[in-house]
Amino acid sequence: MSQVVTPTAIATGVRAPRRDIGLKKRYAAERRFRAYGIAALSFGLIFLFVLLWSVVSKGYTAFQQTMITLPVEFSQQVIDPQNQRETNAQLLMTANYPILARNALAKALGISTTDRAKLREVSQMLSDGVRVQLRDMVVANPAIIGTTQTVTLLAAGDLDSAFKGQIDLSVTQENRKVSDQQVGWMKQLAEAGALAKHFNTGIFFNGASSRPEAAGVGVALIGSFYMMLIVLVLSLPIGVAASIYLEEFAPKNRFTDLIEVNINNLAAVPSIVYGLLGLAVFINFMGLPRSASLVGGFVLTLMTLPTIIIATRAALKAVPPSIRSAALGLGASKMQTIFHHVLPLAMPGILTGTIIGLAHALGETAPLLLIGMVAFVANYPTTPMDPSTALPVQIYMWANEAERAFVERTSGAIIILLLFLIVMNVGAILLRRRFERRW
Amino acid sequence: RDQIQIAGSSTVLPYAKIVAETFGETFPNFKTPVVESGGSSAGLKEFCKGVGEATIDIANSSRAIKSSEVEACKAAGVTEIQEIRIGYDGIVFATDSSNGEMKIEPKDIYKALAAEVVVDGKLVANPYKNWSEINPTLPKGPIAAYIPGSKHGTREVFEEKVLAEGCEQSGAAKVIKAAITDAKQAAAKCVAVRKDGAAVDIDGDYTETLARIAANKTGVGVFGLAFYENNMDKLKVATVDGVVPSTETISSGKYPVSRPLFFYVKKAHLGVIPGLKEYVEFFVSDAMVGPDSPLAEYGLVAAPDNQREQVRKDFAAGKTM
Amino acid sequence: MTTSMLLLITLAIALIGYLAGSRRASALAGGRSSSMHSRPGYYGMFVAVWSALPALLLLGVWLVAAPAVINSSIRGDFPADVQAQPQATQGLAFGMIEGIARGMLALSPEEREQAERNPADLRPLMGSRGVAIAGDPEPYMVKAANDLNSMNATSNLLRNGLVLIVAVAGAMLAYRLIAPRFRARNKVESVILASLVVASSIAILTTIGIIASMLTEATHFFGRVPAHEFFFGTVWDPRFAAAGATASEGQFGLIPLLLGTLYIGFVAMLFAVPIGLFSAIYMSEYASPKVRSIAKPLLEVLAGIPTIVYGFFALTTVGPFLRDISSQINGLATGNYANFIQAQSVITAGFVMGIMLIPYVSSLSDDIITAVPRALRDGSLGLGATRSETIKRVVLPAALPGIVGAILMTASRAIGETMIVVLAAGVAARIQLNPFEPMTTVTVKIVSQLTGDLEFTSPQTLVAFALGITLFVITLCLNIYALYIVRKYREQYE
Amino acid sequence: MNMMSEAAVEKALDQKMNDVSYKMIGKDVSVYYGEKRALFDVNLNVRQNTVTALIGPSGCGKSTFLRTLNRMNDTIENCRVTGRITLDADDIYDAAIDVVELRARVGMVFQKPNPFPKSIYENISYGPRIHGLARNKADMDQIVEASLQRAGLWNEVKDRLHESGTGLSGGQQQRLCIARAIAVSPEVILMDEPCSALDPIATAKVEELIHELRTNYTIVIVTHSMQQAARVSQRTAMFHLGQLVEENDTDKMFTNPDDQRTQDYIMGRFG
Amino acid sequence: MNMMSEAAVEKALDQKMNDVSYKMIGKDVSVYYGEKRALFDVNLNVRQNTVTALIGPSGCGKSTFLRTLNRMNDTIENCRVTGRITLDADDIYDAAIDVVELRARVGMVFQKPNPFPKSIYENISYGPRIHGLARNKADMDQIVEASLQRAGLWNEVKDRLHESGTGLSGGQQQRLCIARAIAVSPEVILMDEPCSALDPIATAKVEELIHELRTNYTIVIVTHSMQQAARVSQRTAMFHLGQLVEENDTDKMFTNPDDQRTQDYIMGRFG
Ligand SMILES: Nc1ncnc2c1ncn2[C@@H]1O[C@H](COP(=O)(O)OP(=O)(O)OP(=O)(O)O)[C@@H](O)[C@H]1O
Ligand SMILES: Nc1ncnc2c1ncn2[C@@H]1O[C@H](COP(=O)(O)OP(=O)(O)OP(=O)(O)O)[C@@H](O)[C@H]1O
Ligand SMILES: [Mg+2]
Ligand SMILES: [Mg+2]
Repeated sequence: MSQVVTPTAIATGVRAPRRDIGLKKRYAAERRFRAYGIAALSFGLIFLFVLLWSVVSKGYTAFQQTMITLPVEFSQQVIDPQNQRETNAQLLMTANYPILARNALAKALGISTTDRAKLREVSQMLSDGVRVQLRDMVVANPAIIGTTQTVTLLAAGDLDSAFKGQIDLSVTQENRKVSDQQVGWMKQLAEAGALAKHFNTGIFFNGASSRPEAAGVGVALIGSFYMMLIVLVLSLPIGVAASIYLEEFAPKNRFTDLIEVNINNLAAVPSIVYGLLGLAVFINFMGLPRSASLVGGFVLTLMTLPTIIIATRAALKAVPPSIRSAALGLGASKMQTIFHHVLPLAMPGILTGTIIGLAHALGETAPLLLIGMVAFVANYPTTPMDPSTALPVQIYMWANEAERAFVERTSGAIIILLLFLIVMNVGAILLRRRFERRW
Repeated sequence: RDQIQIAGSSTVLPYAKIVAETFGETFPNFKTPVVESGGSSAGLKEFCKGVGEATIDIANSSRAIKSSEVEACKAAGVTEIQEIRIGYDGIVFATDSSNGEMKIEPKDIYKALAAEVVVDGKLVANPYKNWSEINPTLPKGPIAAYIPGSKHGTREVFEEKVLAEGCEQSGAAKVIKAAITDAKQAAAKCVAVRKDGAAVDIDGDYTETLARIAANKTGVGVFGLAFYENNMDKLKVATVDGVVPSTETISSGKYPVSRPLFFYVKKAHLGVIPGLKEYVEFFVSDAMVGPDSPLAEYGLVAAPDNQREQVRKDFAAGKTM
Repeated sequence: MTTSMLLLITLAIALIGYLAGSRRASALAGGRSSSMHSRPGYYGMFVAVWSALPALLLLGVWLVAAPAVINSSIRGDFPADVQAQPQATQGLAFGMIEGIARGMLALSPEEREQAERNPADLRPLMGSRGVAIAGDPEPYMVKAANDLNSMNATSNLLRNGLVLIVAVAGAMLAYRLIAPRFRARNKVESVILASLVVASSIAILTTIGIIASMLTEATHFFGRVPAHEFFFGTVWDPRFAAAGATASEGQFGLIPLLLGTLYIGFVAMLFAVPIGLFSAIYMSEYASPKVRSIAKPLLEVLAGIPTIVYGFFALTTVGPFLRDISSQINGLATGNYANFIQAQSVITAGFVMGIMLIPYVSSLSDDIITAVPRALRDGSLGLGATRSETIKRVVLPAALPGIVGAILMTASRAIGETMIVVLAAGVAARIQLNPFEPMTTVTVKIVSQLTGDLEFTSPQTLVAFALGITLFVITLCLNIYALYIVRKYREQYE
Repeated sequence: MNMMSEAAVEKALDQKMNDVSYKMIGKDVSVYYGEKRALFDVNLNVRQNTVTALIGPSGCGKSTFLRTLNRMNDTIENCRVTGRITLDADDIYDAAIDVVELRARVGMVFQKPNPFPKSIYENISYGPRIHGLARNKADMDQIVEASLQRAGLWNEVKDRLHESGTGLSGGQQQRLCIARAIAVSPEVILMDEPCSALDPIATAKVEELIHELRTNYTIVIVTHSMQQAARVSQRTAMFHLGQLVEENDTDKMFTNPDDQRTQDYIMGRFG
Repeated sequence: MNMMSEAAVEKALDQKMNDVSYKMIGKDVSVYYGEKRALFDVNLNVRQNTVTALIGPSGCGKSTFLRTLNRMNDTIENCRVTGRITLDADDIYDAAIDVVELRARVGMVFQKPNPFPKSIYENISYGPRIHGLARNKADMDQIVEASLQRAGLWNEVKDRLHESGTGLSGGQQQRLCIARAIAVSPEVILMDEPCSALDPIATAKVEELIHELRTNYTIVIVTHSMQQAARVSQRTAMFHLGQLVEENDTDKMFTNPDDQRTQDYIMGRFG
């Protein structure tokens, strides 16, 4: 076209007509996409809160324990009638201490010491743990024999449940563990101020016990602590080292493909199989002791490794090659390039893997089953070689207990586990935040 | 090693725990034994690994050791095994406490749960949908029974003492025997459980059964007596053949569904592992397993006096299997 | 000198070696470190490695070998009648000797002499020192215990001497090698590389260990039950054989378990992957840093809740809820208030497991997405793409390898999960396709067969091992396939 | 595109320039990166169908200003823009404005080539696809080919359209990015040193492209080459230390600048 | 550095050039990217204390050749190099050679600026630190300052040494990379279009730097600007389609090239 165009024609011509680029639809899609994101995130968080709520609402009562404060007469008559404690060291250990507590309680309730039937019911109100409590007092200070001391004693688990309103008192007496008589006494004592709820320190520090009121997660906490320490100390360096080798050094061939697939596959191995492995390798072959947190730590390390390796490899892959070229071009060795530049950039991913891996390891029971850590352990472990349990194990075992009082304690133990989890991960989370950078 | 190591049945575990704890308190110079859970099978397997410090001392079991296991033990050097029978575990049927009184007979259970029942003299796939079709005292609503999974020792007892019995009572056994000549297979048929979802296997513990009943009020669950006694306010127990389950009725043999509980001791470890002998003696003493003992209070059905005495004698005499 | 003391001293020698090596390298460089091949620190590390590594290896070998040697030597000296006893009994006797030996060390010389003369006194004597002896020792045991103590002492002395000599010799040798053209960095790096290889080989060893720990038992199983019945059987009922079936004690059909595993895993992924991925996208691309820094760790708590808690949550809350909802829906639709969702069902298990798996997808994907360089986003935004288009078409494809890794790991976890399935979907092995009905998985059966009350020599228990190995092989195949897919769609940025 | 004779266009454009119509107007534009201020009250108008060159020493704020024109600064976390910028009289920083549409209308070629880690074909087709500019595969093929042709890359890559864009040489990547930008036919094209990695012939080709595009589009180009600025632009703006020193007709600028600093810079006397 | 008068240096260098001493010798160098061959039997020698310019159209293999000289090609997955390249008579592709040492001796500035996502200071100090070139902090500060000065970046960044290197403008990033490379004082410096994003003044500064460096170092530079090649280099090599077309004294090359293609390219007649 050679026709001359007027300036105005050009003016309109170049003012390109607004194209339809489907904005409305695309914005709807954008909003939808964003909404999906919000929905997904809220969904996850809501469920977290529902879960936490269901645990906390059931479990917070576990941090209180009903106790009875009584003046207890350490009667020479009962403890050491023949006055032989100088000569017979065993005597103070084996004396019939529960009688002391029972008598004290009976006295407080105004029950004659000859009413055998009632005394029986009275003694059921106190925990069997009073034996050890009173014994320890006497052994520590034999001088209190013959005196009267005010002692705060654990109430029996059933009474504790009744006092917290967890036993349905409307059913007939025969169908529950506490009798109407006992409930009456309980109310009487509560009014007098002798029976009250106290903060339950025992749940944190006591070892396992078949008596709910005296049971605690002390041993499990230590066991979990040892195991997590071992898992962290072993799996993080090993996992990162393995990932670095596989991602940065290993020749890309069938064999390394096989290793890669194999590691992915290890993540799919049911955790109990790691228990079988631990039993075969660490206990039967290497001769390490059963029920030891050392073995548990090793087993959980093996279980955690794939998680850390997969996360680390993904993070290493995501580091742009230009960073590697830059460092290599300056004469940094490959090792230096990786440790100085690539690894710090991959750190958030590595830490995520660690956080998730450790969280998984902390909550895992099944592999511990076969190496003997799902067990009743009353004594504190002093080293990782001693028998101990772990928090999830304690939860698992309490969840299977018949007594009502264990129900709230199970939830209480879960709360403790979650607190442990949070404390354990806080460091990693803060560290991860420091390493995160956009560029 | 200065600590006794025990592994095995989760049914025996609560009793073993109580004994272990009391043992630790009563004998302060011995450490409290470690009691592992993990099932009779796993416990016996560890038990039969061999003799020595690295192996466990006691295996708890909710069933008697099988001859093949004794063989395996022998092969590994565990030649001397002492069997200790600690008492009985009662198995009860219970439903949510909101239901009415329940009276059942084995044949009711059989009809409700068998894979095939006899209707008009013929074996047909179980047609029953509601409890009321079988027995009006049972909960009103669709049949749902929570029975121990096949991994549990209790299942065997349930099959033998309830299903097989019910099979007999209801007359199905005759029809089955008529149809199938092989006695073993006929017996198996008698105890086969329906698989349409009415009978639910529970591989977990009784707490799971309890939770399931709480979620489904018309369900009937199978529990251990001890567990039931701890949750009486939530559960309503069923009479079997008119007998209410209790320690008395079970130990007297009136209540039919129960089983013995055991533990096995490695004789070679006696006198080597500190406290082992004392532990066993403590366990079998009347203070622990007698009718008035803490274990009985928890729900263990004490063995008759003479049986307990026999157990103590056998142990003292070092009687092995 | 205790082992830990020896360890400390060896490390101290290595440290000294490090310092000396660096100093020497600095001195050789004479201020111009470019005349040296490597930085002085590398020379130092070279010396340290040469001093510590062989010494520690020696120590390790010694710690393993010496007790074995001593053990056999002591046992060799047992009286003939004891030697005639079975090995296990001898082992127990040896254990007792070790106890006595330990006790001996706690005694004073006079007491020891007295004890040797009078073995009967030994037990109470040692008991008073807090050393428990199993039974009354026989005379030969006291002597053996003394031998044991002296042998241990000699062995320790020898060990300490040798380890220290090796440490010092290694350090000196390495020190003498220091020269300007000596490639210390390469040497040190090859040691690091070797340790990286060792670390990766742990994965291989784990695999070998897993297979080995299951193989013998699995073969026992296949010795009792024909393989075809296991692999192609459609009924899982390990206690009973159907009428007319083979003689083996039950039916061990793998198919229903496998289907259940895949089905429940699939449903779980159906919940976890979209929720996790969208959470990750939202956190990394839309949310403010503050929201992200709170939401991400919170989601990670989901991964740390013990699975039994999820299980009970499913059992007491989710399952009944779905059941009741379904009966309401059914009632409103048809007037018949019967539930079509069972309290235990594939969907319950999948749903609850999906919640647990959210952080596995979300956290890792979030990291990977964040690592995608800004230039790519800018490129897309600059063309007039909306944010979501940029994410869908540029960012996600670039982050795909990492995300797929995360998803694979999630799937793995789904397959390996037990407790949730037991409580949420039950243990009934069935072949069916309705997601509202119960099913069960391979792992559930592995656990329950392993931990049951059944005879441990029976196929009912042994089948757990066969299941374990089979699952291992199947997931391996799935992973190989996944790798193949990932390779095909890989996009490398820059 | 336009079928007019070249001379006619030239004339029409010149006439147009007299009654000056502004495509984009920047008023008191300041940009801050966190605390740091990178632009100081820049008043710069971009004329329609004109090539405006931005020159100035490295780090003076050229890219920053360019990025304000299509709000690419939004993506930088701590970046803040004040002042007013309009496109066809709409304030582009207005809440009502649609960034996506804005960016579709104001395209950009970045200083560092940033091809997507996709095939060459997908790199080009990406924009047209999201904006729905191609009705079918043939359409798209045609757009891809035309864009690559115009960016002078077609011959080099026509056999490897389905290989990754990241495997190209530096200059090829840059041309790929140019092709990618023009494939969506924006109204305004912002080019940040489009020829920096190009050899003279490729440069000439791109300059020719710019020349050709000018008939229909408005172009803002950052360049370090005075020669290039002189060759391709009608207006030139000179930045220094975040300030707009002078904006003028290119001819005037290079022969008789108003500002001493411009003079000095062009003569190569400071920097 | 060198204290001789400039004239003396010039003379010494000229003398030197007569008895030609080669720093690097490339013989039959071919490079393959997977199936694709990017270089065809290139024979090119790099003279000591000389600036060698590589020119040629985009995509002809200049960067590829440059990268073979310090084995940066090793890092590209499917890249394969054949032929022989020596540095001071050592075959650099020999197994016995230490790549790291090689790269410390043969430094490189990349075509796309790639600063580390660390502070500016750390970007520069990284090289000296790993090579132990600074005895203490003061030393290091001095190296950092000197390098930035020489790259002409000091004034712009001296107040923000501890801010991220990725927050710099394109040209600043490029100068940062130059500073980073010279901070380790390699014997040979490979520069891939070091001035592509630089304004004329910064370019002049870099050229001055090159000139200055030549007394002690050997430099190979890829450039698209014929003028720049003419200004800074003594030898020029012309590539085309992966082949070395001609290598010659720069003067001769730009006045009277042996090869017709060189002539055409310099005249801007093909590409
Ligand atoms: N990683 C790679 N994979 C495949 N091909 C590549 C790769 N890098 C470069 N090439 C190809 O090799 C040829 C030479 O590339 P090279 O980067 O050496 O070009 P150049 O001369 O530096 O060009 P420019 O001036 O554009 O940077 C080009 O055709 C390019 O597409
Ligand atoms: N993301 C950022 N954060 C902080 N400061 C920045 C950022 N981007 C640029 N700057 C600074 O803003 C100033 C202007 O940068 P700009 O990129 O606009 O320069 P330019 O004129 O494009 O330079 P060049 O020609 O080198 O590309 C420079 O001092 C630069 O360091
Ligand atoms: Mg710029
Ligand atoms: Mg190049």
